[in-house]
Amino acid sequence: MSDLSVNIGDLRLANPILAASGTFGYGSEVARLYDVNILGGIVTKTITRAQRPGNPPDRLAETPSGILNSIGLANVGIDNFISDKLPFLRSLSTSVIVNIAGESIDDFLFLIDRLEEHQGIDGYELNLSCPNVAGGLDFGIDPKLAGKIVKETKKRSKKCIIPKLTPNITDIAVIAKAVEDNGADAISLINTIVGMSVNVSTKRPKLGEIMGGLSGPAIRPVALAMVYKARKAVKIPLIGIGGISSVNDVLEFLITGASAVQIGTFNFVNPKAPIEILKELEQYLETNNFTSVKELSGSLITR
Amino acid sequence: MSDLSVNIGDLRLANPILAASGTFGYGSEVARLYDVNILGGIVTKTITRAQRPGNPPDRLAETPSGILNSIGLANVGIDNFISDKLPFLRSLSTSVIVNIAGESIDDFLFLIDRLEEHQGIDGYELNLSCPNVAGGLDFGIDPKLAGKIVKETKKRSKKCIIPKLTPNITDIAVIAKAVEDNGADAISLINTIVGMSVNVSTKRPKLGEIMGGLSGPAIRPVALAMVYKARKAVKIPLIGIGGISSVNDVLEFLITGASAVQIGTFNFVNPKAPIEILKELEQYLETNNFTSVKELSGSLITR
Amino acid sequence: MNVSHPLFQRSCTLLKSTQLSSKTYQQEYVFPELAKISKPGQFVQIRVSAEYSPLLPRPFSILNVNANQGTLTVLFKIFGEATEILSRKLEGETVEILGPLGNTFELNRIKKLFLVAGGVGIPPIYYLLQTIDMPRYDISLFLGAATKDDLFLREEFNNMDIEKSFSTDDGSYGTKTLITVPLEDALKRGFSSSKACILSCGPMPMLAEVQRLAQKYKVEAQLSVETIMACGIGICQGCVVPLHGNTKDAKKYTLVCVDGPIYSRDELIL
Amino acid sequence: MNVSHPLFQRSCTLLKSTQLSSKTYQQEYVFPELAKISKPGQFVQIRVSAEYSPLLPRPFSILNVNANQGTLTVLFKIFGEATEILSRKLEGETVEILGPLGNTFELNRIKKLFLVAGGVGIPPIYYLLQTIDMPRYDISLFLGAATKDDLFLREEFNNMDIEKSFSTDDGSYGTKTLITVPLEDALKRGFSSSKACILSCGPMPMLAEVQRLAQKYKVEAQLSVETIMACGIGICQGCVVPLHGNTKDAKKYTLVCVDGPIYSRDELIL
Ligand SMILES: Cc1cc2nc3c(=O)[nH]c(=O)nc-3n(C[C@H](O)[C@H](O)[C@H](O)COP(=O)(O)OP(=O)(O)OC[C@H]3O[C@@H](n4cnc5c(N)ncnc54)[C@H](O)[C@@H]3O)c2cc1C
Ligand SMILES: Cc1cc2nc3c(=O)[nH]c(=O)nc-3n(C[C@H](O)[C@H](O)[C@H](O)COP(=O)(O)OP(=O)(O)OC[C@H]3O[C@@H](n4cnc5c(N)ncnc54)[C@H](O)[C@@H]3O)c2cc1C
Ligand SMILES: Cc1cc2nc3c(=O)[nH]c(=O)nc-3n(C[C@H](O)[C@H](O)[C@H](O)COP(=O)(O)O)c2cc1C
Ligand SMILES: Cc1cc2nc3c(=O)[nH]c(=O)nc-3n(C[C@H](O)[C@H](O)[C@H](O)COP(=O)(O)O)c2cc1C
Ligand code: FES
Ligand code: FES
Repeated sequence: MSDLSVNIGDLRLANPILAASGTFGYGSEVARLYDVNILGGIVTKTITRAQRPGNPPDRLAETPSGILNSIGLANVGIDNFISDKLPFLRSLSTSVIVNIAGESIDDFLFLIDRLEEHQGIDGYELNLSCPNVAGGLDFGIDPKLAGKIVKETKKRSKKCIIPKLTPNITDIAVIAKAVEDNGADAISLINTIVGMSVNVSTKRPKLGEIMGGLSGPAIRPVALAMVYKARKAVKIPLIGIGGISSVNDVLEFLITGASAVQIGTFNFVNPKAPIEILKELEQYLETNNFTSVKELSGSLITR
Repeated sequence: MSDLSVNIGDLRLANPILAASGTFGYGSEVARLYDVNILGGIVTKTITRAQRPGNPPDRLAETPSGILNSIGLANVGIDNFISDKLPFLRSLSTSVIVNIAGESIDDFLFLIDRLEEHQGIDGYELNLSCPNVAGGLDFGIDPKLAGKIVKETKKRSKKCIIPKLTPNITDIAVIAKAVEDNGADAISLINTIVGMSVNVSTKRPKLGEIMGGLSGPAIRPVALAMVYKARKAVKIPLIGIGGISSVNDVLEFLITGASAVQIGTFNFVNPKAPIEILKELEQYLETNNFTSVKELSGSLITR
Repeated sequence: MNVSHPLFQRSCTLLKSTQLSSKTYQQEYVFPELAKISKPGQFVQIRVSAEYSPLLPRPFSILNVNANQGTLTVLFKIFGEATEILSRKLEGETVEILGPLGNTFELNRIKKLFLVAGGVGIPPIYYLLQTIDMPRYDISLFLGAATKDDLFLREEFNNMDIEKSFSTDDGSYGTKTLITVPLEDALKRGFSSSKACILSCGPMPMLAEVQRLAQKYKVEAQLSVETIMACGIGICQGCVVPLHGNTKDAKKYTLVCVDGPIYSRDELIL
Repeated sequence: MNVSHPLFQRSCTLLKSTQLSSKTYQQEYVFPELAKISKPGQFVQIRVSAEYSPLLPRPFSILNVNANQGTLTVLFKIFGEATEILSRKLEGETVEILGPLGNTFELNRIKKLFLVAGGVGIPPIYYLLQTIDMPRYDISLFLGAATKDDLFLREEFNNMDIEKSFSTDDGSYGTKTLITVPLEDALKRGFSSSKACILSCGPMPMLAEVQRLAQKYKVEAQLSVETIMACGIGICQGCVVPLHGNTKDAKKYTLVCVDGPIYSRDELIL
């Protein structure tokens, strides 16, 4: 049997297949269908300081090989998360990464402090695609701010700190470098790409919020290019996200330089996709005589 | 019959359906299949100062609902264009927009000056996605440079100057504003999105150049969102480009605020797509009692 | 949401596909696990193709199950790509189905049923009628649709020994009126408020009117709504409808796929 | 590129689909305009589906045409998604076909033909043999493939009154060797250089070896290559192969879809 484990900073994941934030609820929902401990890890829905009802409907629209969403970080808030959702997550043997977001650095620190009081959390993913209310723009597009959030959160926790980057940016390498320089243990990329769709018969946007985030196979080439660029810019582990639907897609990301991957939209298409893909990955490693999945990571031949 | 004509600055197009740069050659190729005068206009392959052989193969890869290309602005160069390609284009009654690119502002001006010596050109599309060799980055991501190119080219020609923007940018509104402020007659958007794909069995990138440009239906929601954002930022006409495959897609762009559209990748899928779509657009306007296609432009209802 | 509620996903063979009208199909699939436990009002998610287009599975109400034969039946109308592909499936082909999803109607203490269904809202009402002991209830059925073709299963309903009223927008079958008109007539005639309930399923405007009438005539109601869904199991937060009782700082929403699709009279802002 | 060369695109009905082996199909389509004018070596672009996946049409060599009946025949092997979908088309279904595309073989002044084909490179050679007056030429045919199943049309070739040599990588038919080995044996035996020509079509490594042998034995050659294509008509610049005679500042490429697919011996860097 090939070794499937991978290291993300000090965190050892049993395997490189994780469930992406916002596409796996709080873990318990999919536990009705299969044993989620099979996964390398679960990233929770983004948790914010206050409970958020999210955006008005419609929140979803299908596009060619993708979907648009404007969920608006609907979540139970930190208090309910700790009381209602964390107990189940804590009971799991798989790694649990809590994704957090805020409108200020203070929000991030508040959330980390609250979560640090509790057991059962293996790392934090920082959702930097949330708009910084003061500056008006995403944290994830300002290297100074992104770096600062990482630096400050690192001071509050010894656990893995994993900023998650937005693709809606001119040069992903700049942000990747900024978060690495400030102590990030790894980088997750990418979040959704800004998109829009119009219902021609009503002349209205299909999403209540007009614009939303594009995800699914359509964005896979974009995500892969960003992993490639980030791989050249930084040394810390990368977690590849974007349109993964099959073992072939996972291999594309690993070969390009990701240490692990997250499956997002495909959980909606086929909720068992992550465990089916994991089985195929195991078979691939066996058939191709890999001792460890780590050997694949960054094995891209460019000349 | 509804009026199909649209105005792009001083240029009156017979209808809003154009063929996009790099996906229609120099017009003569498709003329073998249908009368290209039916189109609202033809945008030529990007022309550069020197002939360019383009990038090493493979230059194409299919992705979900899209294609990646790394053609590398392969083109005959300005001299051959004028001697071999322009005569045919000049013979057409449809509008001819010559797309140009350079590695310096000087290149753009040189090209405009050469082309101004000749008849049969109705406007210029400035491909700002070409890397500026000195600065190393695309012209299209630097509002100052983009503005300057527009300002200088406007001085050399009375014809329509239409910068074409890249989507690989944090905020399209900033560039849109910069080119409007400097006198652009209209804006074309979007060019391709940076993407990549890996052949898992060879562990090599599918494109010889590693990364390439993603186009086709997969990027349509991204293009539409950029048209929406640009529409809010500027008053000049917009030409929508990205993944258009049907009359419904054309209507999405027009409703969102484009005055005209360009069809790119779909010329490869179905070379007759532009004229089939145009016919359907005519029918749509008739059925829905529009006197002019201009009424549709920007008719989006957002509340 | 009850996490322990059993849920199954499997590849299901199409046993029988029947075209009911130009755009309507009834299909019976093998799904024994589901057939044993599903309840009226619940739905399934069907992934019609292994390709990326359509990418998402689509929700369909359960029309009926046969627990002995282990089958599930759905009824659908061709709207767009997914339903078009589904309609072309041949007997013996398989599709991925996830279910049972959502909640069910509550008939505790109810004696008088006003069943109001429109268009693709007809299946859950049909399923309900298959599972209850009809003679124990006083049932008035109101079926509406745009046209005769969309009045699915009208023969089956006609054969039932209950009070019924049909209406179509174009008058091609039953009365040419909105179904809520005969409903209001019936409500005017009176009923025992404590034991009556309207169960309704159909397009949003119809449900909004049913809600208004139920409030006006002070009768309980259970309304089954449809929204655009991605996951069907509460993980995407996409399928929301606004709830009444909003606080001043933020609207509240409910997830139709797990907390619905059936809501009591006053819960939703329709 | 000859702009006046006629070109047609239309929806073509599948008349006859024959499975030749587990992965190989031969299909005859109605395409009268093409059947009248196409030439050996030319190809068509077939769009196998109206969906976005696969998005691009795929190139297939013309295997044969019947000008009287107005039909076009292609032969293909299932490689991936597009060829898989094509193989499942039923007689009576239609696909969009664009053609004829590309150039043709030039037989002026040639008397002695070495025909060398491998795998999916066999169709153009077959088409050529259907169109020429075979007795007027001295023909040696070399057919190679990975395995017997991929030695398409071997019966048809066997029935031709020409010299032939078959080989497979696994020895399941003919000699177990690369096809270029018997070719070299034949070239060694001698020929009239001014009147001989190798016509070859097949995978790149085979063509590279044929090029090497043709140069070594000083015989003319026409090599038909395959590349990834998008448009097939010269508008995307995607289908390039590098040309010999590069200047020092830049490589030069040729567009296989319009300038090829057939090139003379020394033109390409293979
Ligand atoms: C709980 C529930 C039960 C349903 N039961 C039935 C049923 O028994 N029979 C039946 O014919 N239809 C039923 N529907 C509606 C059915 O899901 C849609 O008709 C179907 O999704 C349309 O898919 P399409 O690709 O054919 O059309 P599309 O082209 O996708 O869309 C056509 C219409 O359906 C809507 N729609 C698209 N995707 C979804 C989605 N994922 N969920 C809901 N609506 C969507 C669109 O907004 C549009 O108005 C039900 C929907 C829900 C939510
Ligand atoms: C001029 C020419 C003539 C051809 N003639 C024949 C023929 O007569 N019979 C036959 O079976 N095959 C022929 N081919 C090859 C055929 O086009 C490919 O097998 C087909 O495109 C594979 O498509 P797919 O979706 O099934 O496989 P994919 O999964 O797309 O790819 C399988 C393989 O085909 C290659 N390929 C993919 N797309 C293209 C494309 N657009 N153009 C070329 N190669 C591609 C890929 O690189 C890969 O190696 C020809 C190719 C060319 C260029
Ligand atoms: C419905 C939906 C909700 C999402 N919610 C979140 C979220 O709360 N926090 C976050 O960091 N990313 C969120 N994402 C982004 C995904 O985690 C992922 O980065 C993105 O969808 C790309 O991956 P995919 O193509 O596999 O879906 C969400 C995506 C979708 C589709
Ligand atoms: C093969 C190919 C070549 C292209 N070449 C050019 C070019 O030379 N200049 C340019 O401005 N855009 C070029 N483009 C971009 C298109 O004009 C268009 O902006 C983009 O493809 C998005 O539209 P689409 O999705 O309809 O293809 C090219 C696109 C493709 C696919
Ligand atoms: S459909 Fe995903 S939460 Fe309801
Ligand atoms: S395939 Fe487009 S130029 Fe050859």
